[in-house]
Amino acid sequence: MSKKLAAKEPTVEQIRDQKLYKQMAMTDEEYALVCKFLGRNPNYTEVGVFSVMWSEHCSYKNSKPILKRFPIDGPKVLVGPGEGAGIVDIGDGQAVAFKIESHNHPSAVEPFQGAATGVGGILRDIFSMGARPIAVLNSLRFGRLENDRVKYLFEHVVSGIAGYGNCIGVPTVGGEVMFDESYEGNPLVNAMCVGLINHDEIMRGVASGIGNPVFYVGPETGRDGIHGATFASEDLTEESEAKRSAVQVGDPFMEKLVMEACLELIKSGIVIGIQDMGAAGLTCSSSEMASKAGNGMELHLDRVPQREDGMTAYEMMLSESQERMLFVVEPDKEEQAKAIFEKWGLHCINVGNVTDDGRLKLIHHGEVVGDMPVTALVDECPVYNKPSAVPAYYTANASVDTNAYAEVTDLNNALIKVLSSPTVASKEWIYNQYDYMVRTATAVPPGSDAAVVLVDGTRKAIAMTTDCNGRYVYLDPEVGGRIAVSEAARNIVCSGGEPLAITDNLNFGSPEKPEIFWQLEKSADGISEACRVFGTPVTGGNVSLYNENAKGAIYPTPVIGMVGLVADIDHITTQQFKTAGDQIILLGETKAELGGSEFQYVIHGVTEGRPPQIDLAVEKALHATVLDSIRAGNVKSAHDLSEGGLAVALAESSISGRLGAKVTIDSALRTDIALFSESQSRVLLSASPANVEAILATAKANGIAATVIGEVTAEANIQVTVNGTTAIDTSVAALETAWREAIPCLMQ
Amino acid sequence: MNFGVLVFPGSNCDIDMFKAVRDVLGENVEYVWHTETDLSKFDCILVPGGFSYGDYLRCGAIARFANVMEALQKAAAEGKYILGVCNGFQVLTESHLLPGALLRNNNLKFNCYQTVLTVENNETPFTTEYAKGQEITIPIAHGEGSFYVNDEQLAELEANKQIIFRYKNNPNGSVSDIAGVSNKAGNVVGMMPHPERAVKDILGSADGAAMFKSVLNAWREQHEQKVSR
Amino acid sequence: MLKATVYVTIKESVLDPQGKTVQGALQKMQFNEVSSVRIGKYLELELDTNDRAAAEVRVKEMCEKLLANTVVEDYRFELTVVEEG
Amino acid sequence: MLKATVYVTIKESVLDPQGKTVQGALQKMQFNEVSSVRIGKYLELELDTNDRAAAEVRVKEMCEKLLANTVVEDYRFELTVVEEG
Ligand SMILES: Nc1ncnc2c1ncn2[C@@H]1O[C@H](COP(=O)(O)OP(=O)(O)O)[C@@H](O)[C@H]1O
Ligand SMILES: [Mg+2]
Repeated sequence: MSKKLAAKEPTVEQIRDQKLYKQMAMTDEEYALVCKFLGRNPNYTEVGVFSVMWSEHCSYKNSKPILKRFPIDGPKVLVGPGEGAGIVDIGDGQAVAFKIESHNHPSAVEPFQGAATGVGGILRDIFSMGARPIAVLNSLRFGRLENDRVKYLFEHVVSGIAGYGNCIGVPTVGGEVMFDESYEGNPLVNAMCVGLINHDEIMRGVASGIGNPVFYVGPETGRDGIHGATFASEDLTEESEAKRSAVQVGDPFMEKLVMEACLELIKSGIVIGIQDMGAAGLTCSSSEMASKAGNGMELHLDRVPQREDGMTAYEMMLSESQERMLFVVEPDKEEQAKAIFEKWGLHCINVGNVTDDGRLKLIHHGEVVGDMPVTALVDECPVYNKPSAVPAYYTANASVDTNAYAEVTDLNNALIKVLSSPTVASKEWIYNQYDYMVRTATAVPPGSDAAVVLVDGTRKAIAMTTDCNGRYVYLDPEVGGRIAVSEAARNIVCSGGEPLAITDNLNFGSPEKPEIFWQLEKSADGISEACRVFGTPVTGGNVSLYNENAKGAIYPTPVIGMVGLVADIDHITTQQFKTAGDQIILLGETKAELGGSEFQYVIHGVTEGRPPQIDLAVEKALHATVLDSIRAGNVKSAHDLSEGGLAVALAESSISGRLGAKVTIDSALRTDIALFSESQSRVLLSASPANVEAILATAKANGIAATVIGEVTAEANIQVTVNGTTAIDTSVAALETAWREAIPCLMQ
Repeated sequence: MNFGVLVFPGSNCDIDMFKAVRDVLGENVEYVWHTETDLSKFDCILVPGGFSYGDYLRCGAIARFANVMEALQKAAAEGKYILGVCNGFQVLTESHLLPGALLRNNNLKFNCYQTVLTVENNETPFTTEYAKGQEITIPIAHGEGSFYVNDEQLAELEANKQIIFRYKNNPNGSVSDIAGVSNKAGNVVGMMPHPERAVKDILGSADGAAMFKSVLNAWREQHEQKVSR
Repeated sequence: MLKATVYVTIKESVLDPQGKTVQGALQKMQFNEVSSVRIGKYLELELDTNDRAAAEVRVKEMCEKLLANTVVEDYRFELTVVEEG
Repeated sequence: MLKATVYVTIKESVLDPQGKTVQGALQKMQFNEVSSVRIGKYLELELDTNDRAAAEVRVKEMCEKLLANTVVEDYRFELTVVEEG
């Protein structure tokens, strides 16, 4: 090794004797295993490379057993888990590529850049498959918005997402956000990207063709985010505040150039393999590309563009500088590739070549500074089956009777309170900062259920949504997992789409804790069951563990990102009431289910008991009812019932439709429960009187309860009568103010 | 009629402009890369929105020095029809083809939503299909769209009928609610709202289509005159 | 080698919402002594030259052409000598 | 009365995409002598106080809490006396 490096870095012996590998979150067993694979003790660079490749973030060593449970096959799946993104057929030789990714820990330290680079990363996953990104969604969780640090995080996360997405010109069309003390100090920032691609243009991250050159394109490599990958796999502690090297800065302008150039390169048909440098940068992309082709790779680090002087091999291999890509072409195509990048003001640099010895070989200052078997890096990381145990809180919750709460009688006031809870309130403050219209294909912008994006030159459209209620998952991970997938699918069908497949982002606490691992297992089971019943396989996802703060683990939050196909733009439906005189139909049954509800949290100040129960067969029949009715042209508006139940759904459809509603229901339940219960598998439809019979018949045929509960009124009041007595009677204006002003007021 | 859509590194509403011309008019439309030096084949040049050069330093400041801008100056002088939208408007003010400057929104945030505009001048090549005083719905999507001119310049704009659109509810602190202006001659128009995003009901509004129809008509009239001579 | 430090500020006559907002925020944080805030850009340019006179001219040109929009912004700059590293 | 002039710059190790892009533009405009550009913020605060020592403490606090994002930015400031008027 050259003096320069040797002087800087601990020696092989120091690493071994002082167990320095532990500072890189590598255990004694893992270190021993590395020595076995190498047949010697690793040097500093090699320990670094192994430590990031064997981090949870890259190796899924703790979550592999969980991910095995997911159904991943389906007739429409063209690319499943394992690649940059999943790809699903939408007919006519076209497909959608989509994936979700978390940037929770970086965002906790530097919210603007953390969120921005999160968006940048997921965009690269999509266009490195050869797909043109057409939309971004974001799923966010924060502590209570009254808290000043939370305000700071919220403000800067949103502007970080806006700053990146708006600049690169991909519309941010939807998402979700929930506020609960459980996420204090450990916000969740998940970004999902959806892209369009033709079947014959699908790319993979493979380094095949012995001797082929390997190219690096993008900005210079700096010391950014070194150890970012390991960092993301550790608890968030005071020190992580100090680990500021983990902060990467995004350059959306650069990414726009890289994206256009790469898509042009891929279209030219000369690319053999291409992958972005995401977590663990050059290390992960090079070893994975080699491994997928069963080959090796030789990298000449002196050729790697460097932003700072005297960068070591270790730093170059672990840097997470953004907007960089690695690709392989045949030797004689080199000039053609160079020309394409020149056009975009970029230079691609030959940094190495594909080898046949199955090893990742690193050469720096004329010396071999790293030589490791690719399979060991990518496939041989030990997999841990963590112990799992039923948490005490779960057992205790069995005896909680959520019907025993004192009855709330001032329901006008209760509705105002729930509508002004930031979780339920209007999200305009967020999405008005996002360009959700660029590319002029957004048919349903934020503000309804699922967003809908048109497919240019066809009558098709793509519906997309992200959903997860962490409170439900906390109270019962298996049921909560089922509900997360069900709500996503419900949002898709309410917008006129047929659910196709999902991507998931498992945000959990530390898997070292048996109770947390139990949450992981159970919610994965719930998600899997729902996916099987709906025929929506898991095509990829992301795992973010160790989401903890001083008070403990966050609510288990397996965010579901789902895409659906709208067969014809005439099927596109929104939640707004459309015409006075239309009849309001409630699909589904309302039970006494306040556990984990927004009403319980806002009015009673607790999250306890069991969450709403769900019968997946009924849920599926509900989807059929809604979709058949929409396709038959019988539906004016559709809105799924979620947080806040029937009362909130009525308010949302009235406010957004600038109309009122006169509703009469008979119920065996207590009035406050009847209006705010969050029973699943319910949807609110409106239809012109002439079409009501047809809808009721469709519901009957599918075995779904359907009741005409009232009508849309011109005068903007909401009047709800339960069992003969007026429960809610208020102007829509009053509700709208509470709903619209809630977040802006808190953010001033 | 031939439309050219300028493309700078970082432009991202170029496709939107392209599709608007294609779908509304079905006339010939081409992308023009920022290195191009000859715009003579185009009758109308569209400077699209986006984040040219990342909007670093100031929006439109760097794009102004692209090679194609000399040709654009020439085209403007020849009286060709030129429309700059959002970042395109910023490029045109930075290069002094249009008066004023665009500053940070007064709420310091990027604002994206539908706005109502009043048509102040329906005699430019881009607005003849509107009635004077007509209210139209066109979306905005910008962080630096607060139009600024000083009092004298404002008086001048008023006097020359260079104020083309005003916001009904000022979203960004623009002087005198100005949303769009033209040069003295009227052949160069710039605006922050996005007419190219409002050409179909399914996109939320179709009120922007008239701008494209207007310029086609303007060109036809001019053309027929030429022919008849 | 020379370093040019360029200050670009919004003209007095043009109101500066960012400055106002920051002042408001400071007030809210009980920094009541802050009676006004103006915010500008601060640019550091490294110049491969030791010819001050020439640099003066060149940097002025850079400011006029690109670094400042003189319609709404004022600028000033200083040149300092930096030792080669 | 005192004036605080605050300079906020991006940390050396942290990427400055804006500076890089501006440098590229200057090069294209034939200002080839410009070897690097870093862009930061420049703030002028008017303070209703004449107590320098106190001001030192307060302004530092303002920088830490609001004016600079110390995760990615460095700051420094100067205090100067301004004549009332
Ligand atoms: N972080 C966000 N970014 C963009 N849009 C959002 C965000 N949060 C919520 N929205 C939008 O606000 C609307 C309401 O959100 P939500 O109440 O979560 O809908 P639902 O309960 O039907 O899933 C949806 O259109 C959603 O896309
Ligand atoms: Mg919904």
